[in-house]
Amino acid sequence: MSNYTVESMDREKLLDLYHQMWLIRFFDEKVDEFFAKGEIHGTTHLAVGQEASAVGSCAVLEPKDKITSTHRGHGHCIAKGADVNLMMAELFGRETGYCKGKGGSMHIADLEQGNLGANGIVGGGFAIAAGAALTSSMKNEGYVVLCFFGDGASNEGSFHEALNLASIWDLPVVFICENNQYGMSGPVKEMTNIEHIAVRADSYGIPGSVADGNDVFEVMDKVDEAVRYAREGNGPSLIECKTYRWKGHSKSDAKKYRTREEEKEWRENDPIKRMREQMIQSSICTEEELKSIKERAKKAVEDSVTFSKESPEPSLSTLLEDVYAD
Amino acid sequence: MSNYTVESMDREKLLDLYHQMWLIRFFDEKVDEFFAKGEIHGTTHLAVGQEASAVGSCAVLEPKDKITSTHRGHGHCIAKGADVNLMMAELFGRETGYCKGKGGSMHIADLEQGNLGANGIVGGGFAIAAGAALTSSMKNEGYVVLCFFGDGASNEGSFHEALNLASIWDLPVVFICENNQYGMSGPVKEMTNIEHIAVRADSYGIPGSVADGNDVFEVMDKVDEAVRYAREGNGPSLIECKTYRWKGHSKSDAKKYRTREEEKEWRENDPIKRMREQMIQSSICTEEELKSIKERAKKAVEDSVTFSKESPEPSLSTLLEDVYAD
Amino acid sequence: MREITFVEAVREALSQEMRQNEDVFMLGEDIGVYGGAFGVSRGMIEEFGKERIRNTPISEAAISGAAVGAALTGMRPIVELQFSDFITIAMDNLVNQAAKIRYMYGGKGSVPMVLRTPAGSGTGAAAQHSQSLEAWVAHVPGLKVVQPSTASDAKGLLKAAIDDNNPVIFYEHKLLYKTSEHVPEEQYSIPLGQADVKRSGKDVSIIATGIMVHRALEAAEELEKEGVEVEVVDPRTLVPLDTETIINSVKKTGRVIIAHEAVKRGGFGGEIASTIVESEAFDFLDAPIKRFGAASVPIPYNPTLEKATVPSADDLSAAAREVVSYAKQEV
Amino acid sequence: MREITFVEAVREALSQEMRQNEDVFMLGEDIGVYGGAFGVSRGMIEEFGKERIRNTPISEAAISGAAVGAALTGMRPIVELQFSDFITIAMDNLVNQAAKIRYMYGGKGSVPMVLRTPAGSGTGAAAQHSQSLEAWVAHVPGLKVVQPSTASDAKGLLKAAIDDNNPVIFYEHKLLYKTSEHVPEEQYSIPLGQADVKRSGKDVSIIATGIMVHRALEAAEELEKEGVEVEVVDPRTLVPLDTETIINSVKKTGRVIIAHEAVKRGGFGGEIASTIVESEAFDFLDAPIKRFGAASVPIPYNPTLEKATVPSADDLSAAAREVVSYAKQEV
Ligand SMILES: Cc1ncc(C[n+]2csc(CCOP(=O)(O)OP(=O)(O)O)c2C)c(N)n1
Ligand SMILES: Cc1ncc(C[n+]2csc(CCOP(=O)(O)OP(=O)(O)O)c2C)c(N)n1
Ligand SMILES: [Mg+2]
Ligand SMILES: [Mg+2]
Repeated sequence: MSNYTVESMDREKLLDLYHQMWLIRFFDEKVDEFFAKGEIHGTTHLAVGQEASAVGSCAVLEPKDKITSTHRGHGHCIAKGADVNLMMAELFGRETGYCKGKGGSMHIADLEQGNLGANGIVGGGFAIAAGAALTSSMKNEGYVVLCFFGDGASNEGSFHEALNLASIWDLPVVFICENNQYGMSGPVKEMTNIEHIAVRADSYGIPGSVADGNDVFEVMDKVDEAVRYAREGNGPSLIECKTYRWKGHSKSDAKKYRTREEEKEWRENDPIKRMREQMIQSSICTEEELKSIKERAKKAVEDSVTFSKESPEPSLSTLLEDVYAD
Repeated sequence: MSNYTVESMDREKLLDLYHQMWLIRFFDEKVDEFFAKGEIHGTTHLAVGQEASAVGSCAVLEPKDKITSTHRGHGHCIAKGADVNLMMAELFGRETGYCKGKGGSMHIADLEQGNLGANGIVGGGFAIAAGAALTSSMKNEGYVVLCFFGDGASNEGSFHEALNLASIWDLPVVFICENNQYGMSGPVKEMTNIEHIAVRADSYGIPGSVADGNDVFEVMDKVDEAVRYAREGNGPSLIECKTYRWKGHSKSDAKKYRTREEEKEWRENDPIKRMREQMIQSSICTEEELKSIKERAKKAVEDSVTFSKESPEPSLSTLLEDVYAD
Repeated sequence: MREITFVEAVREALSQEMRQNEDVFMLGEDIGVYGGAFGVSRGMIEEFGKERIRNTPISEAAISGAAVGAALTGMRPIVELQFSDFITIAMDNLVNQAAKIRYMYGGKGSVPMVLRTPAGSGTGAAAQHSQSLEAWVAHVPGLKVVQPSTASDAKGLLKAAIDDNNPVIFYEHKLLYKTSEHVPEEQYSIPLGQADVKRSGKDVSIIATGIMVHRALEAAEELEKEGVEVEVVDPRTLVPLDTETIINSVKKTGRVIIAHEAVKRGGFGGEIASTIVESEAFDFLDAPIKRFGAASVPIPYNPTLEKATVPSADDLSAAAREVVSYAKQEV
Repeated sequence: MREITFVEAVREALSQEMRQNEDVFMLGEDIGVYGGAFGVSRGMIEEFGKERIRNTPISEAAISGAAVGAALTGMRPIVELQFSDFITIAMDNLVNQAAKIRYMYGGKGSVPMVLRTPAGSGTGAAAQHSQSLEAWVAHVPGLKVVQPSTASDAKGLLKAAIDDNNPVIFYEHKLLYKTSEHVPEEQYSIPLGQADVKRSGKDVSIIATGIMVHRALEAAEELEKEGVEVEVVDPRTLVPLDTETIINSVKKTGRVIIAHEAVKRGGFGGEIASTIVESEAFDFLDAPIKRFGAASVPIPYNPTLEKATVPSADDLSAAAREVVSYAKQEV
């Protein structure tokens, strides 16, 4: 049963989600560009091609709900309501960035919007998400935590321990595996001996399901079900969103571990295109409208670069600050 | 299909296994006694009541096969052919002990018999077993590794990582969960949300099965099948042996987490009694014979105490030795 | 005056805090009806219930990580790590998450958690259950590290640790659990970063941590008979470290012995010794610094070997005799 | 004379060893067709096949533990840990298993494995990908710890590490990967435990590890212009530590600066400084010891902040100027 369809959904909400998809796409394309130019340094992991799992998952949340994100976290961050100015400024290492320039791409957090942070440690978010869900349950705060992670991360021991803990304590957390087919260069087919990561749910006696991760509506359906289940006190679920990252793993990746053909196939399965086509088909909006939304997203990203470049570098005096809380 | 039955098995082998069962029982009872007296120090974990899983598992091995053991390791060690004199001497901290008095109960290893060692770290054996199996596979040595572990250990991340690794590399290792219902005080029913640990095999695409761990014949059947499977290059399996430890977890345990009634029930399900009854029933041997085997085991343990007490303490000069290999 | 044991003092600190602050809770292996491997939480599940005394699976990574997540979202979790040796499995959550979150996030968020854990040798538990690894965590910016040596210090420092808004690693030495002394009944706090002069003297300073404080006091009694006045300084917290008290003591006595149970090589004693020689106290040194720690071996099982691995009161007395043989400079 | 980069030197050492010893193999994340996160194993899977260049899942505990098991049973595994920060996940296998097995087993068995891992800051990878945690493993009896500073040292030390019958942690600084120098083509071994005097001088000793060797050499060039002769001592291995060479240098110059990139607090510099003051070199010291390490903060992302976190060549020059201002004693 599909609850989320173009027809049944609120138009404004739909357009907003469409905007988010583009915002993520443009944001990460822009980061790629500035990385290539050497104007952004360090390392970064882009979610181009994976927009639907982030947007669809966060779309069904209430504002009080929380997420934990990954090294490939810009998409989750935007979908959870972050300000792209502050994100981009962080990537430029500026004082105005989310982390005052101290964190960079892999550590952007937006606690006010309930984003508990990206994480440079693969598998680092599992237990943190469980802990945040524990707070919700102990304090009766009623929020649910979405824990994003990759196919590669599902082979970390932390996956196992946290899912088991969340299960026995009935914690309100939804584990969302963004299976983009590779953990860096490791093909999921070689790194596990199973067809679907989702089957691992059975090890913890929790529901597991597979979603077409490039179909924002299907993602919404599956995640919504799991979120309700969690909110009602039934405990965690595991959802696997099948998707693909278009770009290399990080800045320098010759992509020898996959074929150009496979890439092409997946590019045709573009989650934004698919959403757009559904919206056009149902004539809920015009091509013009959609185009202007896309332009708006593009502009927001352009503006974020301007904002960033105009922002000051952090002063050296901040180096020793922020280690300990008072 | 049962391959291992009183009827089908070699009589000498059967009697030997029966002897091993008693050797383990008496050994651990004796350790308990000397612990209580304060003549053995430190800590120790007794396998009384769990003899069949150790004996049945090791019974199907070839001499070249290996095992990794746990903190509750005396049974595995004996079943893999260790000399109880050297074991007891180790517990007494003597120079003649397996580890020259440096290891104690939790670190007895008998590399010559293929026992890669007990382990004080719960879950410490999983990856080591996988690694030893990797050697077998890379060097074509044809041996299989049995990895013993407890129900509690199955919640460690190391379980997950090692089973996945063993699975994708088709390593010849059999993971044997001795589910004695508790991890220290944690009831397996509260610490996991599943009926059988064995279902976790599905997460790695490997065979999983449950055995009555107090039935030495059933254990042999299940482990034999898995060992053959591994030896033929098909990879790992997971076997769960349901059993029970009669004693407390370690020296000081008020056993508040379980009832005396439950203990009584399991004591009636005594693996030694069950083996004995089957042997008597099939009249493969007389009560007299079995009694003398039991006496022989008892005597061996008594002798091991004498051996230990007569053995010298390690000299202080050995303190700094054995840290590094040349 | 009421005397209670170190175990009771820790339990009292925990219980008093839990009675007054709903956000404080405990999680760890066997801390429920079993009462914890060393009996610290005995009776607590009966008082506080299983929601707040959370018995966990054997999953050190999940326990420590869940504490981070709970702390970041408003709880004040206290982890009992059954043996400090198992910190090897919790390191990622402590070091890469708890310690760094606030800084990485540019000063947002905080991780007010305590990880309590029994450490040290002397119980025959051998190499994997007897280590003193506090130097690891003391090396990590973002963590605080506490090592109480007495029941009353334990109580006050634990309150301060729980009240602190940062991740604190709190070491409890197994051999100290049964030691007892007067401990005030009411709640009190001993600030982190305040060393305690356990005995004052003018001839030689022994800077000792944890169980070594007691060995140093023994040595001091011994030397008193010989007319030598030993000052025993217990830093109590390695991070923050009260360098001022240490330096003042050295300036007074001119002779320093440093002792911890942890392996000497790479132990925190090197940090203390270096801090002294880098400070103005360097000019006051009348004798080379003597530094004690365990031999570079895993802790052996045999009790005689085990004992010989770590510094004894006699080692400290002998060292004190040696350093006082150096003449005192006039300053 | 042939010059190759540090990366190439490491790869050459690995390849030469693998060609002659069937028991040597590699395992790690993305070391296959990807060639490793820093390109070290590029081309190796093509030469040695995927059985011997084993691409693993993202499972640091299993990788390190499987290496222990393989080593214990006759292989000589080399683990590539993608970033040294992830040692937090492999600690149990390194510390509680690899390091202790031989001792716990009373001298039976051995664990001949190498864990190679890129460390250090300077690449903008921020707090969880930039640490220098060698002090942790140097504190653990049973492990050996290598920290090469040049391509040719890396090649020779790596051969020694692979040939060693004990677990060896081998640090590779990311910023050194692209540095190049003459490296002999044939196989050679540099014994573990042999420091190298990278530059000889009579006025002040800088004991520097890893990347700091280069900063020290820069400082030395700077000071040469001012007529000050700096001696740069590179221990190359922390365990075993060549205290003799260090002490001799100090006895010669009477002035010591110690520098590592790791956080100063609790870093291995404290061990080195203490070793010096505990030795006969104490009497030769003409000035207080200066010790450098990173500030007590997680490594920040912003490049300016990042750079300011760790000691610079200028810091070392300034310190050298200061210590040479102390008059030299006659000895
Ligand atoms: C503990 C740890 N191991 C390894 C890495 C290096 N690393 C960063 S991302 C990555 C791949 C992660 O794969 P996956 O979980 O599938 O996420 P994806 O990158 O595909 O989004 C690896 C190996 C890391 N950051 N942390
Ligand atoms: C990593 C680690 N965590 C905790 C412990 C403490 N401990 C020792 S045995 C044990 C229970 C293990 O339970 P299980 O695996 O079921 O084995 P059993 O004792 O029942 O044989 C615990 C918690 C340990 N030794 N190592
Ligand atoms: Mg992936
Ligand atoms: Mg059990």
